Amino acid sequence: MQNFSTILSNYPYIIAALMIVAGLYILMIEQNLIKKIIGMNIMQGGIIIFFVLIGKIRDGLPPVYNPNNPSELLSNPLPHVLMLTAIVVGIAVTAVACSLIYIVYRRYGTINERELAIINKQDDNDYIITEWEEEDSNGEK
Amino acid sequence: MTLNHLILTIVLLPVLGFIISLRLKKQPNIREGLNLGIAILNFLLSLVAYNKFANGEVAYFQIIVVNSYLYLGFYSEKITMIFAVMVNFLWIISMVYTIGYMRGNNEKHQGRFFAFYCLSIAFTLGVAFSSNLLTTFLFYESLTLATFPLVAHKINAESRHNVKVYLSILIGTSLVLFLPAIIITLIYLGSLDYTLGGLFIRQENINIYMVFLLLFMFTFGVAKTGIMPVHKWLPAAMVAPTPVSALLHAVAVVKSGVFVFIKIIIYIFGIDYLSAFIHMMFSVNWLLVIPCITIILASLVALYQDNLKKMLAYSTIAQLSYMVLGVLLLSNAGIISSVFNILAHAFAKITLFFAAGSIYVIAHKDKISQLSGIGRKMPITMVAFSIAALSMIGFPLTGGFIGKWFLLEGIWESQQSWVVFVIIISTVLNALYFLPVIFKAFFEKYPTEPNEHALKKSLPMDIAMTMTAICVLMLFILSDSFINILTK
Amino acid sequence: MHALQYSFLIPALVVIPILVAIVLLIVRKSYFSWLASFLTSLVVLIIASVILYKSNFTTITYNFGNFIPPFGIEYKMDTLSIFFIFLMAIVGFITAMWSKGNHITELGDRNVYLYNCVFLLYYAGSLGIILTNDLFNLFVFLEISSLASYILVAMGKRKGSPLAAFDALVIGTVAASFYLFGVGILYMLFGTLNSSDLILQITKYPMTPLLILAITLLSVGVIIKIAIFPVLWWLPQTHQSATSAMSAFLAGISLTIGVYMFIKVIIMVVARGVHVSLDHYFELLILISIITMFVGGFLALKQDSLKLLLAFSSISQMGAIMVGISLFNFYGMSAALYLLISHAFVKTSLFLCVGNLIYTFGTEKLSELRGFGPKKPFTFFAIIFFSLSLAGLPGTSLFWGKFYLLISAIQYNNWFLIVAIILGSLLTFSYSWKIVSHLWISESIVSPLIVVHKKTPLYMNIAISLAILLNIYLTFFPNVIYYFIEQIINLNIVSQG
Amino acid sequence: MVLINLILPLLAIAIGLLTLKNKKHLFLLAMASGIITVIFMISYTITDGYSSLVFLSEFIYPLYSMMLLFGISFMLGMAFVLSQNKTNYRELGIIVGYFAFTMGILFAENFITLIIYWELASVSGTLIILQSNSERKKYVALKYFVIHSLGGVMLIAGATDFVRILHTEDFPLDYALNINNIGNILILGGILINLALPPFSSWLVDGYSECSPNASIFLSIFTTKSALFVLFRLFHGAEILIYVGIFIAVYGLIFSLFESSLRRILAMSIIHQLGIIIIGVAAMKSFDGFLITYVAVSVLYKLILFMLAAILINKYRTDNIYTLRNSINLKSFLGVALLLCSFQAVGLPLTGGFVVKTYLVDVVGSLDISWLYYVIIILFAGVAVNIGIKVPYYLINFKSTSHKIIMDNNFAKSATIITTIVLLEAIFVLHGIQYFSLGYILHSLEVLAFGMAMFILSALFINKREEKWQVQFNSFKDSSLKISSTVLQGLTSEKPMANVVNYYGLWLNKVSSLIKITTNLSMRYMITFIMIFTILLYLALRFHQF
Repeated sequence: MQNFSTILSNYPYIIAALMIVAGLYILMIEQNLIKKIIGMNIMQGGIIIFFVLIGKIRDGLPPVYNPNNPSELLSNPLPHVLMLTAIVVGIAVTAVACSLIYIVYRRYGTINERELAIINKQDDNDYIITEWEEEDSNGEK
Repeated sequence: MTLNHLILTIVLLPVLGFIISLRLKKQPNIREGLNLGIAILNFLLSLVAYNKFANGEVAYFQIIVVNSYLYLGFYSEKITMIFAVMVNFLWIISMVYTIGYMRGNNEKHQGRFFAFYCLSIAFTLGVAFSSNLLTTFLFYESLTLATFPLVAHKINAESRHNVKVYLSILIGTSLVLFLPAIIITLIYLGSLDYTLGGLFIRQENINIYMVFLLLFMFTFGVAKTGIMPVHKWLPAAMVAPTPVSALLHAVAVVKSGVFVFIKIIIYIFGIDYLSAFIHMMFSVNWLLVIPCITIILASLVALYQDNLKKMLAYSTIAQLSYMVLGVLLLSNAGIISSVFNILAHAFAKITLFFAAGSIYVIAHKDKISQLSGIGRKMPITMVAFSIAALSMIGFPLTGGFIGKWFLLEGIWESQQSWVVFVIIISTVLNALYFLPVIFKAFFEKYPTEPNEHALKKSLPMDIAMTMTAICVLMLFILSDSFINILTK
Repeated sequence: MHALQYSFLIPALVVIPILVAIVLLIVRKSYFSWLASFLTSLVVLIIASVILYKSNFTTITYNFGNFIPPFGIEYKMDTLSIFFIFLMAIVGFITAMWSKGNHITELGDRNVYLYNCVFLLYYAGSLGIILTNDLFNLFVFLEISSLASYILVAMGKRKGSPLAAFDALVIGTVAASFYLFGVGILYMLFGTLNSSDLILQITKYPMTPLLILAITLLSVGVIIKIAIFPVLWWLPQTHQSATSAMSAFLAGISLTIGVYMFIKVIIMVVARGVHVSLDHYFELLILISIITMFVGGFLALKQDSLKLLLAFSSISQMGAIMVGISLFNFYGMSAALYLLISHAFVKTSLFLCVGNLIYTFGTEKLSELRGFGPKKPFTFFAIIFFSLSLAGLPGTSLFWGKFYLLISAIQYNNWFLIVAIILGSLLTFSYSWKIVSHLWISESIVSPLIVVHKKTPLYMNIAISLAILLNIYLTFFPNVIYYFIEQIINLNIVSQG
Repeated sequence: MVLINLILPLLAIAIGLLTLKNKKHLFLLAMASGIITVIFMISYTITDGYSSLVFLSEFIYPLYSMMLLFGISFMLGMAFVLSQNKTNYRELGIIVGYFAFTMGILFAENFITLIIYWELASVSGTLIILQSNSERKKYVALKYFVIHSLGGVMLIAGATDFVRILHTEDFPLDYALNINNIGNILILGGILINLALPPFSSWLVDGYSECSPNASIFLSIFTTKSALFVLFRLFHGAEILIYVGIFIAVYGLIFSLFESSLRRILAMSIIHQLGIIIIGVAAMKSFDGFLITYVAVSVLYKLILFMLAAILINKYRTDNIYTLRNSINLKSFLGVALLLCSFQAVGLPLTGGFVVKTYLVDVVGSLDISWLYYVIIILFAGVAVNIGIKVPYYLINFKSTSHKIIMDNNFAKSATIITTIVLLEAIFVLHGIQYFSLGYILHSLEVLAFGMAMFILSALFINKREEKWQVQFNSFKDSSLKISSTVLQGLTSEKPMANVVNYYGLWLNKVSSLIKITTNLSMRYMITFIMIFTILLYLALRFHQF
């Protein structure tokens, strides 16, 4: 019974781990590229929750410095700050991924991974695209 | 009729056969009948000589004497007696087979063939009974010359080339290596007689290189044992008609080579002297490497031969090296195994060649690839063939098994355990090149051509084959009697 | 005080390229963007040589905003990082110089400024990784450089390049999140992110399953970047679809950064910190890297397109380097570092020659490029020279690396390993000989080669000749580099025999 | 030197082969001669002359139970085969001879008898395989005979060394040899070849899947189990057998996951179980016989499975699991039999398998090697996967409509299967009681869990790609065989050096083309590889505490 109580006491870590595993599972199973990105975000969310959990010190006050009684117990602000940059990185990655998917859709016409593999296999995937110019001017093929 | 006279008559009777068959060129039936009679008589005489020798009588006499150590002489010795009995017994069977073969194949010059056939038997017996190196050398050389016309029987371009190869190797090695070796032994050791403990023990100041030189010259001089570099003559001799390759190149000629080699090792060098000599130098007995290489390479090459007789020739080379290996092990179990192997291999190989001959005569096939389904058409031939093949592999119920058993015991006795793996590999290789032939013969469909005429049966051939196959089986069951004689 | 004067140079290495990148975004001229990127790579080279000359093998640190290490981010420049900075500066300089001609053929002239801007971001990110001593900061720079590399790969001419970029992106982010998760656990256990401070904390801590989980996550995140056997499938596509200039830079830098991270995080922090022997862990790594050597080699043999062949060959070389590192003795580490530097130079120059071929003949397929010797003598000679040194002929730089690797394997006296290394180098010889035999010996069967651009621009040839000189220097004077490596190993990595 | 007991089985084979006019009488004659020889062997000890055939006369418990096992399974197999409507009497004649020879192996007291019966058994085995009508039978029979002759020769080599040292060929029933000189190692090698040591195990897999269904029932019992008994007698307690056993078991486990034909899976799982029993032999200090009950259990439920395979093959003319998909519906007699048999394999409580498995785990536990416990768990899970889960999962059609169990019309066939199951239960009743405790039940559930995990992993990855992978693997195997034979031919030809160079190129090309398929993996596999890689690293770090 002993380890059951420890599980009860730190359930948030379990949730964070579950989110990471869920993200990975979606990445593995999903064929649609957009759903892959969603999976990736869930995974990063899991890690961010894990980091935030580290900062919390039991019955510690929110980390605002109160000059008149400096000896208060404050929970640690550093993980929150780190997670700010991690969230920014997450957004940048999602942005780049979405633009990549858009280009893939325009070139192949589908974003289902299995169909993409079939198309890639059919035509010689070293097919060098030549129409650089008109792709940029009016934004679509 | 003392043992001396018996031995003399045994050696000379085939010469009588030679004269008769030359004279009676025209009447084939009488000639073959007489020859068969001589063969049977000779066998009976050798049996009598055998049990005379068994209960203690010893024979030693000289025919032509030059001086005290240069003479032609015969003597009786246990390996010789066994060898003589075997040769005579097989002579009868091959005589029966040759009659059937000649009739079936209606060959030309049958008179000449039979004459030289008996002459080579005479010379083989001469080699068997010779009491010193000089007589052995003389009979050994004349044996090669006697078999020359048999190999060149069918005069066509291919046989001419092969005969050239056959003669050049056999005569070349014996003149270049065997004769000088005899001369050196004469000068160095003073005598050529086969003495029990070997000649080297009495000499003290023999330098090592001389012993090595002699060893080298004898092993490669006696080319008839089919050691690797000088083995090319045996496949070349396959161009001869099958009875020749059956009796001579499977039994008489080749075995006499091995026989001579055994006598040289035992009675010239001496087992204990040689083993002491080898172990003084290095722990591994390097002499064994030559036969081991021959065994492995010959079986490998035999694996890829499509011509049936060529494959049998290469397997003979491999089996001969078993006997040479047995002797070079320098342990008494090894000697017993090599002598017993002579018997077992003789009977098995002669059956194989008989079968090959009958397939050639009756079904006109000599390629292994053409052999599919022949087992059903010629059951007796193929059953004999498979029994002999199993004996070559060393399958328990056949003579080969006992030979292999003693060979392994000899190996363990001489503490050269690395040779065991060579034997294991060669057995697997034997199985790999004999079994496909058997499986192809029995378990594949016979290609039925449109104008298929029933294959005619030839009684004498079948009798010969069944007798030798039964001997192969009997060798396993009665092996105790042979072993007891040898161990005495 | 003496050290302080130039300690501000360290962050300059990262800040200058980022600033120039922002300027390029505003000024959208293509020629100006190439000039700017070339000059920044020159400046970085100068700064690196100044630091190398001034520091002569002492470590220099720079604290951002004067926060003392456990709290503030600290940049540290010890002998190991100066070695990698110098390697990257040279490679960057050569590729930047060469990339001018490449823009015309492989990049629509509208994207040139975008290419150069992102190239500089990638360059800054990679330099940042090597400089920082703070694990989380390492994660941030890792993200910057890999994001930039995905964009550059997506800009390649192949139809499949965005898809390849997407695959690389997903795998890259998975690796980065594993790494971040590991750093999180370490922070939870020890409260510090600074690597030198972390070593002291780890020694006081027993080997609990949580610490094991952290180490595993860190090493997986890092090894995915090195593209070892089970996780190598994202790399070949990226090398094939990027423009030749970018794939040259990628080949030279991206895997080298992976190796640097491995050494920094695993060897210098964990292996020295943790007092329990990690030999089972390293034995597993040796086994996997041997498998990489063979899988990379065999796949390289089968490829027709030169870029894919070189990509797989760098994977198999990475296998060899990882064997050296995880052997964990003096010779092993020096062999790995030596192999690393010579492989980076040879691979980058080979990709530059491939870029030349694409520039003149428009194709990189071996079957179409048979026997092009007489048409382009200079590039032909360069390719033969580089593929021979890739093959590791005795005397060339790669040979010395393999030589030390063999010595360390003998010292480790594991016979299976020695045989594997010899077979591996035999395999390397086979696929580099494939390049030589295709381009030189066999006469051209396919339709005669159509020449797209007659004359290759001058600076392309200058860049390649510079690379040839570099390699010759490396082959004939290995002891200079060897001395450098000795300093590194004695100072940082306590070689456990 | 009386050779009666040799001549009679030979007579049986000869008659079986020639099959003169009336087949039924001839078969009965062969049957009678076979059984007479067996009785003759048991009751008669001939000790005279040099190469005499000597048989153990005194009854010892393991020998008795082994003979009992052989006798019963022979009777069951014969009853099943005779209950089929058309039987090939020539084949049955040879099988009788085969049974007689394997009994000879059991009873041999000295090496010469052992070797003679050993080779005769291999000859009769080849002849049985040659009776089948598959087109590869000639190649398989050749491989069978060659590998067995290799084993035989190694045995002879070892035996001669044994005889030379001890000056007697007899080896008393429980004479344990120790692996210090080459001779004993050769004997061990010869026996292991007959026990399907992996490099030489293809004879078992090909042999049992190419021979006719009826013959595969008998072959599966006798060859390996008789060799196993000899291993008991000579090498019980040898420490090296643990590693050999693990190697064989793991080989069997892995390759049986990839097989798609029913009989090949069964053959591979026979190899797998041989490995486990060999580990048991290594753990068995004294020559007690309980390990033979494990052999009995595995023989009996294999018997049912091979009978099942025979029924299916006769009915559907195909051996492939995927084409035979849910060919037996759950409610039918066969379905129930198969399920019961798979429970035995998994070793659920209340079955014979459970008893024997726990006994074996105890015996192996007594060796107090810490990591061996985990290895045994995984190996037993392997057994559970192959027979317990994979075969019923594919063959049984669980959504069968009929609500009551339909008895098979051919009474003899179902009677044999019922008797085997009753026998299996009998073993549980006789020995099971003392093992029926909570700990052991939990342990068997743990094995089942491992088995399920292993099956899902293999099903996830293997069954879809498996056709292509197997085709690729076979083509690679065949081509490498062809290449090796051309290499040998080239080397023994005139210009060997020129051949060596282009063989290297050929081989390199072949290997890299095999790997070529995996240049661009889809994302799913990349992520799964990463997961596996992390688990491996974690284990590597965790492992050092062992």
